[in-house]
Amino acid sequence: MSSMRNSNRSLTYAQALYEATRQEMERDSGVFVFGLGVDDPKGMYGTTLDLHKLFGADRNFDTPLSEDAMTGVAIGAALAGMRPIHVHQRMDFLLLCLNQLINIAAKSSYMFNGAVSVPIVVRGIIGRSWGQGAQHSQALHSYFMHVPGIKVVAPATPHDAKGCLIAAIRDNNPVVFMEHRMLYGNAGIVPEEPFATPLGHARTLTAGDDVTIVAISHMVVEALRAKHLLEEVGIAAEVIDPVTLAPLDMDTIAASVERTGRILAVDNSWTMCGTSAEILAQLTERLQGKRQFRAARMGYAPVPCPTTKPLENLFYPNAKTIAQRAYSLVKGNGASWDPAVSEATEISEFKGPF
Amino acid sequence: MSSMRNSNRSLTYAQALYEATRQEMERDSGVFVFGLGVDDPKGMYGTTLDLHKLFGADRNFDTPLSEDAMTGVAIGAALAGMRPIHVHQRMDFLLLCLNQLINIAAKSSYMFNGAVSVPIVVRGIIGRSWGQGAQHSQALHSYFMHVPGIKVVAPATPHDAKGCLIAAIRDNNPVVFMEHRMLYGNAGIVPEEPFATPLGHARTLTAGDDVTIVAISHMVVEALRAKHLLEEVGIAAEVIDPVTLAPLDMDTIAASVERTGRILAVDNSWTMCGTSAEILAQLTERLQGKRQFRAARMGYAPVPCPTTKPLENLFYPNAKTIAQRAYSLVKGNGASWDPAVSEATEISEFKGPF
Amino acid sequence: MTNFTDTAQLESIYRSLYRIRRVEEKIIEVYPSDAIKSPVHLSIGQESVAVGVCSVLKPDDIAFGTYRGHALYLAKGGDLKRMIAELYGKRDGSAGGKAGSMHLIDIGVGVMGTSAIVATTVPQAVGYAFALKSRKSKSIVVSFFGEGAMDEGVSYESLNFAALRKLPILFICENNHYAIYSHVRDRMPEPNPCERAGVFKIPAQKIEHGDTFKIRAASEKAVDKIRAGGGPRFIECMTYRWRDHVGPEEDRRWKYRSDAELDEWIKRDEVARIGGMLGSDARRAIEREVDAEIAEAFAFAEKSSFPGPAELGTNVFHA
Amino acid sequence: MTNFTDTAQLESIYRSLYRIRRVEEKIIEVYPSDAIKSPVHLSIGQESVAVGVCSVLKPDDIAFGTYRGHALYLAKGGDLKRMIAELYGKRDGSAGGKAGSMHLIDIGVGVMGTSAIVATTVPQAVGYAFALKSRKSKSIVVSFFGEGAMDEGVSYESLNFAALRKLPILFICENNHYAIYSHVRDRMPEPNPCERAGVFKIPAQKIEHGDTFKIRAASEKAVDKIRAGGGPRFIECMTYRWRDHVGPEEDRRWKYRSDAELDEWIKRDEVARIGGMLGSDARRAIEREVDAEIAEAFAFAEKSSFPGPAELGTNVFHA
Ligand SMILES: Cc1ncc(C[n+]2csc(CCOP(=O)(O)OP(=O)(O)O)c2C)c(N)n1
Ligand SMILES: Cc1ncc(C[n+]2csc(CCOP(=O)(O)OP(=O)(O)O)c2C)c(N)n1
Ligand SMILES: [Mg+2]
Ligand SMILES: [Mg+2]
Repeated sequence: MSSMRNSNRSLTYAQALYEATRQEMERDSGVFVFGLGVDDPKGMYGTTLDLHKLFGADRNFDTPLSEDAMTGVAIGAALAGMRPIHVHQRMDFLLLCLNQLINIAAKSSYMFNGAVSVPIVVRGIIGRSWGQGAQHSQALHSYFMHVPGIKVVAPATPHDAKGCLIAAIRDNNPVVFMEHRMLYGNAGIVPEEPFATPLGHARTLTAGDDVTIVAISHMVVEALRAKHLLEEVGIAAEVIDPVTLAPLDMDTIAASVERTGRILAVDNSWTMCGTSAEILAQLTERLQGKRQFRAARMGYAPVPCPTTKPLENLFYPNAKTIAQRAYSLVKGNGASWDPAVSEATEISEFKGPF
Repeated sequence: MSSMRNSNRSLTYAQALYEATRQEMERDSGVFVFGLGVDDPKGMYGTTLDLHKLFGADRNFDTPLSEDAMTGVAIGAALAGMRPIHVHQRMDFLLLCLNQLINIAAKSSYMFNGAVSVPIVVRGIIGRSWGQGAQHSQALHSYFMHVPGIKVVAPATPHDAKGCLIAAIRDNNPVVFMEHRMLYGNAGIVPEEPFATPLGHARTLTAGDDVTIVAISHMVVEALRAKHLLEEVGIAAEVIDPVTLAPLDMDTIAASVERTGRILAVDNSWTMCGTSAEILAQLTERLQGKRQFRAARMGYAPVPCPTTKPLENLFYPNAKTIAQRAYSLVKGNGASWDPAVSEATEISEFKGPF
Repeated sequence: MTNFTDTAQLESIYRSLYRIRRVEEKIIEVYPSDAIKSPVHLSIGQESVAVGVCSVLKPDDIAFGTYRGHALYLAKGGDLKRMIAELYGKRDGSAGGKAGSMHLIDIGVGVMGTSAIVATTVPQAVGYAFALKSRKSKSIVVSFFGEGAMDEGVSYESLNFAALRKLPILFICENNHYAIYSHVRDRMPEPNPCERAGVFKIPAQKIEHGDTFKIRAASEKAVDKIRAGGGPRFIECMTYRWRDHVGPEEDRRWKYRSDAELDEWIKRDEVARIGGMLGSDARRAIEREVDAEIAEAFAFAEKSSFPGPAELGTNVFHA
Repeated sequence: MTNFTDTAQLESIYRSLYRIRRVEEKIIEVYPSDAIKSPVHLSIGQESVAVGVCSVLKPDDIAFGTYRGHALYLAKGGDLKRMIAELYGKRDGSAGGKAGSMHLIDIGVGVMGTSAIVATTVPQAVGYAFALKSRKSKSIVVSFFGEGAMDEGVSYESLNFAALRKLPILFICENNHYAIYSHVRDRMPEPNPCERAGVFKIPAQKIEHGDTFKIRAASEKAVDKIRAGGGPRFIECMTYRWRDHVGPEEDRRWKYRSDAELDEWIKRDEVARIGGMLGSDARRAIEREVDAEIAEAFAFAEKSSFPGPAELGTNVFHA
């Protein structure tokens, strides 16, 4: 490989996932990719495109529609020392995999007292828009966070997409890797050489003293937009992306809230028993007697996801509603403000047909 | 039926479940029970014993080991106007049912805008002790709480076992009914006539001004024991049983904590993204600027459940550890105390072989 | 062709085929306007399966299907206006705009809500059949699913239980050879859905070439046996999807299947074939009527309003 | 009997059968003391399946099994001392006391961890076989499961995938007629696991009466074919559990099966039959050795200590 590398090279999130996968497949012959459609002409939004042409049909292959067994197959191959990456076009399909993931993958290392490890990566893509609706838009990270023995990563940037996927592949434990299709087109600087981003570290994306906004997956993008809106009214928001959800880097979040005295936790799922609940609970435990703080959570509206656009718009938090909620946290709960903001382009420009 | 009823009649938790089921089957010919072993000579710990002899083989029947399809069968029968009760000997097996429960049952009413309802009851029994271990001791209530469209009930007393099961059967929505095998032998006064306990109301079991202990399922019993221990050192604990977890009666809990200024949430599962997280998060949201409070959570140790008794003892909260945690909440976090207490008899006397 | 001579029935079948085809074509026409923001899985090329089977069902028989559900919804008698309004995300849609193309429902005519998760409605159909049998109803259930659903374990569990309990259900496997871009022979060591159903002692039959009359005849026989208490039956209908898996486009450019294969199936077009059996006046009368109905339905959908914010929170629970 | 004449092999088979039987009997003896606080699913009556199959396996072949795993663990060469210590919940157990009877493991001899959730190890075994094939290994995988696992959809998905990919795996269905108290004929319209495997084009064979030699012969043939790259094979071994589903007791009082059925199977006792084929000296020598080994293992387990509090948190994750 050339040593002349462009250190400012830009990749999309999808390209970063592809590159991470390809490089790890080059590095380790035990790494393989499988799942419905990974070797089809669309190659899972390009993230697995033609990998079988580079690495052979045994290392990037389509499967029958058998999510439960295929998860077991991944576990079995991992027990034999391989490093499978099992890809799901929608995270909702993981509901078919939970017996194997929760009853087996998460428990094997402990249950067999370290005699085995289960280094699998389960990629789940969150759907949104164009009428994905109730069954194609769910994010299940809190299910995996609830149970010990499984890691959860939800990168929001191309850089983290690459670094975290490499880290997940190299990790000796089951890792659920959560992607969001509205992030796929976003571009950013990504080093060409392989690198592993250590799991378990939050990123403070912007510094600010007025309010801490912790956002997850696609909500990171919306929170950053909200941060700019808030600037206009003189509010400095510290936006934190936990990146890894299990283990969750609460030290970074708690230190920020201790300073700002305000937390807005914005999840890309429902709030009830979700990640935002965990964040508030841990802050309450950690800061009691130390620092009072104001707190709010945002997430999916407490309904199944509707398909029609006007209702779907109300279902998700967005830059405007996040900014408004942060505003009222800072100014007092009565305070309201109506920033002018248009819909995020990755959403407004998304034209289906799926 | 006779009008001469013994108003002080005592039933065990298991008997109460049986009576509720039998009475509802008498009332409504659409109610039926099915699941692995429900019609076998042990009749699911007696809770379904010989119901087929009373109501026919179509209303209390064994099934193949096909949890996924059988959940779909329950939903289909419910769509046709029946009221199935699907019984699972261990809640862990529900991991096979989540595609149907989360993607279909929880969403149908909304997704079809009220055109259909899915009145199913899914009974899940939590295992514990005698080496049940990692795969036979899980409680999955937070999974169902996370997702809108499904109710969750976890009665702790024979009275609530009966009243809530009847309410669950009559409810027009999917209800996950969580039982704990360590509660089955507990006896209490249960009215003979059928009665439905409205879902969504917490019970304040003991009044106290020093600390609020919210406990779930079997932990209610341990919390009540802890309350007595705490009395010895002059601490008055208010023990609250939410009974219904979705919808969760936060008004009752928040009112109590507003008074006591202290919350100890004790779950019968892991704390991360669990019910105890939700309770702390909601208290933080509701009481901010109103009342400062001290908070702590307890639940399963953050590991899969080990089988050997010495480690299993450390895995679960118990009367002593709950009392100790409440003590340190009240006295300040450094404070410690070592109450003399023996293991709960329902645990110490439990002799397997399963 | 079969000895199918009753003109009224022939006309009714043609009307149903033509109506589905034209609805899909109208969707294709409208789609670029972005008025339909819903993933449409078109039935073009596969109309004969739903039409053949539903032509022998009674209104109170029950059908469960999939996200590729336009043909079934229409063939079973679903309300066209409400369907189009649903695709438009409008308040007058069959689910008030909350569901879109993948989740059509019209319980008044026995179309139960379809699902976007493969194979999920198969056990539900079995459960509904269990209820019908328990209640000694004369109705039956038909479960429609793609051959992809035969990859999912839940289908075997469902077939087993239906057979064990001798339930009044007809399984219709719409074998269009592909699950998205994956050919059935890449998913099964031998593509043999009938044989697979057979191990549960469910009589199974395969109908080649999407032949409407053969599908109808096989269904008629199966439905009679089922209604007489004979337990489940299984029919595999070979068929073909002309358009892309999802969306309005052709998909030759993706090269996952050969043009020759597609063209052979297009040549078999049942809409054209059966249309050709009618007198041209009769045919034109049907087409005119149907075209007018469709135009009206799209106009209705256009005019219907979007649901308002208050509707976001309704019907999460049933009272 | 088959033409099984090699005395050393006969002795080795008897040793294995007798050893399993005596371990289980010793567990029954000790159980009332509550030293074993673990749900034991005894293999008494079913020894011949694990013994027959494992007698043709190589040490680096891999076996996946179930919570009813004592026979498999021992037949495949699992460490007896660590097994008993595991049942006692002790630190020297095969899983340090964290797992108990339902989750035995000894990867050194190819016994992969067993599971308490029915059918879960079936796809894992397939995945392991996929890895072996990818790596061009000469080893094979054997997947043991009860006939109850054939009710679960995941088993069909697993068979399908194994066949599709021609994986080096032998499926052993231990058909003891019951899943807990539920007879297989109440769960399948026809109890035909072999036919079910057959639709995936997996050669399948049924062995009646728990005959050790026939199981061995069938396994030998199957394993040869598998090793030669012939893809998966399936053997259904009819067998019978003498004791209760779980726990040390007899279960006649529950009346879910007839005494006559049980007694007929007890009469077929393979341990006694094969023991009877040996000279009495040879037999007694084996039994003495085995008895001594078992006594030692239980003493070892008694003496081993319980894990300490620090072990609660170890091995949740792998470094
Ligand atoms: C359980 C599940 N897995 C995967 C998908 C993604 N998916 C949507 S449609 C489809 C193809 C299904 O093929 P088939 O059942 O043959 O129906 P067809 O589209 O051909 O009508 C797949 C894999 C899904 N929706 N549900
Ligand atoms: C998925 C699942 N469903 C139900 C159970 C409860 N259960 C434990 S053992 C058993 C019977 C299994 O029968 P079989 O597979 O024939 O094995 P056997 O016990 O006869 O050896 C059942 C139903 C379980 N452990 N896992
Ligand atoms: Mg198809
Ligand atoms: Mg069995």
